[in-house]
Amino acid sequence: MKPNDPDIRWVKEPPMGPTGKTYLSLFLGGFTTTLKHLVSKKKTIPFPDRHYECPDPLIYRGVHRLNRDDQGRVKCVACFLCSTACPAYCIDIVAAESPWPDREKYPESFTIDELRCIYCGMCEEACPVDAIELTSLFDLSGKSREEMIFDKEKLLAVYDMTKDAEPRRTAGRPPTPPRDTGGPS
Amino acid sequence: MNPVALVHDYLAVGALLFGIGLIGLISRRNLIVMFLSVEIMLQGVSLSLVAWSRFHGDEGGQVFILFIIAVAACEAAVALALILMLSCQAGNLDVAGWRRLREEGIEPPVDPGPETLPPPAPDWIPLTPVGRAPDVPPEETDYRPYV
Amino acid sequence: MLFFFETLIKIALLIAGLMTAAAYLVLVERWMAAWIQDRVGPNRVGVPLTKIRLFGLGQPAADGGKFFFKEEFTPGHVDRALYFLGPMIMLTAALAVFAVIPFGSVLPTRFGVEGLSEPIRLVVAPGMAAGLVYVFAVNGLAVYGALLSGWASNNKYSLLGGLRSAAQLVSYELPLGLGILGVVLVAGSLDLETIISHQAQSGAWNFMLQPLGFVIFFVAGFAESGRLPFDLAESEQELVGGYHTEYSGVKLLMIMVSEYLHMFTASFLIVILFFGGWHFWGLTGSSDVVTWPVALLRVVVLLGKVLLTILFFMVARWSWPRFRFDQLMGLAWKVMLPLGLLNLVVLAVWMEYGRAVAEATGLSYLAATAAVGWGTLAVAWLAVVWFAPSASDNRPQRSPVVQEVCR
Amino acid sequence: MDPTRIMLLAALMNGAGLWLLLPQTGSFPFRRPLNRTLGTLLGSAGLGLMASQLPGLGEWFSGSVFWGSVFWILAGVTVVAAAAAVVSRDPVYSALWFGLMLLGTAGLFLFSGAAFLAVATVTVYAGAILVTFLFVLMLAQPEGRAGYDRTSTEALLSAVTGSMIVALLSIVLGRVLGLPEAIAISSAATGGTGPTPDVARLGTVLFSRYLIAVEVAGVLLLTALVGAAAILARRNKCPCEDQTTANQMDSPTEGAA
Amino acid sequence: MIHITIDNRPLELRDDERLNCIEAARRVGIEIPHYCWHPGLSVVASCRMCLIEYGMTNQATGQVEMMPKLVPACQTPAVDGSVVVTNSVKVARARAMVEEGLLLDHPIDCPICDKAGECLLQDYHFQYGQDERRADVRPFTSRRRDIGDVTLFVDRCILCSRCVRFVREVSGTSELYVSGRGAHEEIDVVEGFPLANNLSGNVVDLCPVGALGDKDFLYKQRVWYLKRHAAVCTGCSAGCSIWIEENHDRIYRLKPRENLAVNRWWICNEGRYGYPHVHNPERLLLPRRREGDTVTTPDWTKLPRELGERLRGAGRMAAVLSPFLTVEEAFLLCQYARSIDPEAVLVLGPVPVVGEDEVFPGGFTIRAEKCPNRRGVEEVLLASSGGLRTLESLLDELDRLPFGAIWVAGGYRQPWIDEPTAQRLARADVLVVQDLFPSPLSELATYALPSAAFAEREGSYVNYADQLQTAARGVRPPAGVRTEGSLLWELLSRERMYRASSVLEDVARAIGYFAPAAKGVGPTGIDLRANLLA
Repeated sequence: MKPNDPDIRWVKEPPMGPTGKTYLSLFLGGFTTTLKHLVSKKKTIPFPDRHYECPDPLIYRGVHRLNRDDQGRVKCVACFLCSTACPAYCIDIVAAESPWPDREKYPESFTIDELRCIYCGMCEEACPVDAIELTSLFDLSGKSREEMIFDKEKLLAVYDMTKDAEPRRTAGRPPTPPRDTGGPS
Repeated sequence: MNPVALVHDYLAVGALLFGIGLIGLISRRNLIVMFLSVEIMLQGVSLSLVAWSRFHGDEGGQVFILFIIAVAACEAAVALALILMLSCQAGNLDVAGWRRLREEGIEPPVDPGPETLPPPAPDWIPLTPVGRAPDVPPEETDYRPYV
Repeated sequence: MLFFFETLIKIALLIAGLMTAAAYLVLVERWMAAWIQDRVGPNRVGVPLTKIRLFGLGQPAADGGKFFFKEEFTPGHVDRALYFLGPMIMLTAALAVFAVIPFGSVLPTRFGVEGLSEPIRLVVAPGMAAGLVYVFAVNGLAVYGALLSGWASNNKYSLLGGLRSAAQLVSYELPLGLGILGVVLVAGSLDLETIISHQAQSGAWNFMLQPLGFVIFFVAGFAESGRLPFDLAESEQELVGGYHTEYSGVKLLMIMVSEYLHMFTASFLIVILFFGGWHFWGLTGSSDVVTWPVALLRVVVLLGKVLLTILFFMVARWSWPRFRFDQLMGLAWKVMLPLGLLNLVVLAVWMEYGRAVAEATGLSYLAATAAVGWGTLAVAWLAVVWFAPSASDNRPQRSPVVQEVCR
Repeated sequence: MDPTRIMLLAALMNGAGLWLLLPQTGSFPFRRPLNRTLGTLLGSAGLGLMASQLPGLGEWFSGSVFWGSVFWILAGVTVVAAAAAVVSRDPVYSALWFGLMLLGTAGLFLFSGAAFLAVATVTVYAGAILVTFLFVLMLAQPEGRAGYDRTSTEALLSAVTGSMIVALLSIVLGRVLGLPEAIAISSAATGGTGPTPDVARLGTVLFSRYLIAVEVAGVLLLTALVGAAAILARRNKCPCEDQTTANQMDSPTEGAA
Repeated sequence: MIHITIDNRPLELRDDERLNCIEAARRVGIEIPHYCWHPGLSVVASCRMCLIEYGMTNQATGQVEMMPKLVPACQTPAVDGSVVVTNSVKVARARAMVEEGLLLDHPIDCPICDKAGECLLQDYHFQYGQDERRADVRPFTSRRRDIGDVTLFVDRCILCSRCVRFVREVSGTSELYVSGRGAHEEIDVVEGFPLANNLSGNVVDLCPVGALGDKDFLYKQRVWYLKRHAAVCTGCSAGCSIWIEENHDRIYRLKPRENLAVNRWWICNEGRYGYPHVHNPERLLLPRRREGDTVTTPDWTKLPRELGERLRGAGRMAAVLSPFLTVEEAFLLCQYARSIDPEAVLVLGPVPVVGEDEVFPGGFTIRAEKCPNRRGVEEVLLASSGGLRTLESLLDELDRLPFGAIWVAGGYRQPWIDEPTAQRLARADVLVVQDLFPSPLSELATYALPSAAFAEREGSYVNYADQLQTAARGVRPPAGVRTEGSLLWELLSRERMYRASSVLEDVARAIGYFAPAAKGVGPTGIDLRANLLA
């Protein structure tokens, strides 16, 4: 961008008047704001005693889960779009031909390194079949690094744990039509 | 303490400071260290003045020291400005770099000069243990560490 | 010998008190910070191994323990001698200042000891004629701590942090001194005890008589103690942590305690020089001969005032944004230095001709002095407003008219 | 032995010690650790010898041990710090030793009753002058040791000159202060107690008897200030500064306007 | 001289050049999208993606007369006076309509389609297609049909018929045909005659969409993860140009690289699926030293010195150069052998020959000689020892008088030596064997050194027709394996890193046959015969 670009609109801040230049109102304004907050109600939640209730779990970005489809199988089609979108390179997928007649491809293994993850939600955005989602579980902890590398079973278990509290984002979408195995139509 | 003894001791300390400062002024080559040496000499003189002031029971000596401090402050200001100028032009604080400022017909000072010195040994900063590179022979780096 | 023991006891009391106060004021500061940010603050640490939380009063012990038991890491690239010397100089200088700062007035009794015929004066080095200059000298030494730890760390961020800090401290010593000079002129002494008793006897605290000097000293005191909005040395949110980037463990503790002690020093000086020290109207009296209750009351009043000042320091931290470094320097050299000189000149003239003028106008001398002082402040403030470079108002705009003007 | 000769010897030893300690080219006259050890030994021996010849040491043993030891500690710190400041290779260390020497001198001032001078010295020298020098040093040579800090010019000659002057002064001092007139003067004066440590009295004298001198000093300070500013104002001509950067910095705002 | 104007840009062609408008436009840097046209196949102009506005300059008047309708660029020859417009609104609309028509019933299953990322339908849709879909049908079936060597996803097909033309024109096997008519057209094979020929893999490359899936690559890896390296196939002496496509040092597929001088656009299945041996776990992965019955693993850092000392102390030396070596490695090995023993015997290793050359109607030939560099090694041997000797002659000589040291460079993909031969060679005091896989010889060797597979080394190969081509390194060798080149480089105590290109310059300076390579080798290689004729 050049400074003399005609498309740039230069905005000038309004000059400060003599009363403003005494800085008294600014000075007192800052002070009163501080004092107001000093005596106002505190918003801290004492964590282990009381838990945070996520007002909208759909927009919270916590631990991942792998959704199941209607028949309880993993919904993921192993398209690698989440691992491609992942800025932290924390998703590792091994794809294989699916054992089910209505699907072509499925993840033989699906691993997320939760320690490496930055919880940006890009995987969720990228997923074409809404198979990976971020839940509102935030108090993730473990005793070892290995424990924090979630494999497919663990991610599906997260889904089983949270599916009642947090429905799938696209619960309303019709299931994919069964695969046409006949000859030329 | 005996006043004469006391003033004697003070004067001796002052004389020592003066001598040390003189040696430093003559022999050191760093402009700032030379300046510090001058200040050491001034402090020696100040000590003598305090001693005499006490010996005579008169504030004159102390007042004189106040003036010395004032002069030192002026000196510091001007000298620092000059040193900054000079070091900015020469790129270092070496006084030997300014030997051309002598009068006509006077021999240049005999000086070993920095150029005759062996180059100083590189003062490598030791790495902290976590930052040390693994000890891999160079030809090994061509190969991946796993199959 | 008695004198010797008396001084030793005073020193021990003072250091113990200061260290405890520093520890607990850290807790108070954390509480204040939390409350201002609508949080609760540390409220967990109480009695160890029990569920008793005591509102978090055990936090200082835990903090201190953490500092002591943390790994004290010395980077391999530092200049070892100076790296160790830096924090020591800082802590020593910060503590040494308190030699001349009174923490009360006098204790009347002789404790049944024959040698203690004179009342005990509550200051480590009583009767130090050059008390205020001593404060300055020792404060000047504190600069070395920052400079040395920055340089010895052998790290460009630390070095620049040290230089930043040193430049700020050196610059603000001038307005600090100019703010004091007015008080010294009025009291006629550099001794802090004398200055307090002078205010107590006249009944008018100095901030009423010379508000300009007070403002200058107050601002410079903030800057000298390196607190927000003058914490350019650290600027923990924006710059790498300043000269103590490379420090950890006890050495870091020393640096931080000495920064806290600087705040105490500044608060004590503000209270003693401008808020009448231990004096409070109708409570503490003003004579040098006191009874036990009055003596204790004086200590309480002085410490209470100091505590209030410290609380103001803490609130100020969250109230105003930080200066830019050029603004900081400009404030010291272009605003406060001339104003300090103006204050000094006005006071000097007033000291010479004030009584005559007061008599001529029929006002009481104190009232006339106060009037002159506040007038000077008003004039100085207006001058600053007049000469200040045009600034722009970057507060959020509410009026649509202004929006239009913007375009 | 004759005290004069002892003084001479002590001064020579001091000079030799300093000469050994001064930064030298290569391994001259010996290898560096040996130089250091020998220099330290010689210098401290010289100092001890000199102290033994001063009348104060005897007084110390006879009189008040506490105050005497305070003086000797202060004097020792001062002299050793001064020597270290002169011989340090690293100029930053040099400046710091100089700072320690200042503290020692201030202590000596305080010891002789000049409290205001002591704090003034610390304030002005240590608080202002030395800090600015450290600024320059730290910014000019962040990596420390330059070649010119590792050599000295005419170290031997300067050491001889310095020690000769010290010897001369000490010997003359001993002679002069031993004269009966000196005793007489001292007893005629305040008896060695000196001026009372009163800042007010010093101020009164300063602004009455020496008013003109104070004014002159003030003018001198102002001149120095202006001079320093004038010298540094031309710094833009310095080749190491890139003048074009300043202009380039301004141009976008002009375009904006 | 033919003068053409394309989008107001002038272009001049030689009189003997016969280009269509797509190729002509490519000369000036304009890409005309196309599905059905392929330079190696006949023109059918069925996809209509390459429609352009076309006109002729009337030679008499100098006026440009445009054709009223759009014409397919692939079928329109660029003759003198042609005027081509590819950037008009009309052309853009035509492309968008074609794109929309193709996408009407193309399944949008890109996430699981292996072609996604290199799919022309995807790319053209983003470049030339419409922003929104106007049809209300959402195709979502992806019928799959096994048609032999490859998998057919029937609904993804856009009927460009490239594959059908390929099996008719290049491989000549004609398994594929288009069944049905109109909207019901599909690619199919006749019942009982699946697609099975040695070039069948090429139809996967030819397919512009994901309709034909490679069974070997299916669902293994997404194509955008793959990194490609220009290399040379070492399956036979044809020396086809290939791309090695790998990710994280694992080869996922090999693809043909266009090289009109060698393989045009094709490679055979043998070469295409000939990479798994690179990742075979049975490979020799560590150097081994055998002394008597004890086997130890020497340290690579100390091995070169030790080898040098042992070989120098052994006496007469012989070296067997396998035709799998690159030119540079063969040259360095000859130099090294000569530096140990100036009278060293240098022989060519066995040249594997399997069956007969397989020639396809389209001209593509799979050579029977299953090694990449017989010609190159022969020329190096000729230049270094004056004559060409085979392993048999060495064995004969070995029976008569013993050798102190024998260096055998292997690198064969198949078992290549039998037990008795190995026993005869092992009579030498020091036997150094470099090989890919364990063999009777490496079991007997004093030093068995692992060698690098073709994708792991850089260097140049000379094919049967004296075409010299260079190959870049595709993947790093496994830990414990050193390429022959870098080992020999260190044995010769040369400085810095081993770089094949600089060694090739030395070779070109030293050996006349290779002289044309001195000025550098382009991506299609250099014909060394030109030098011999001159």
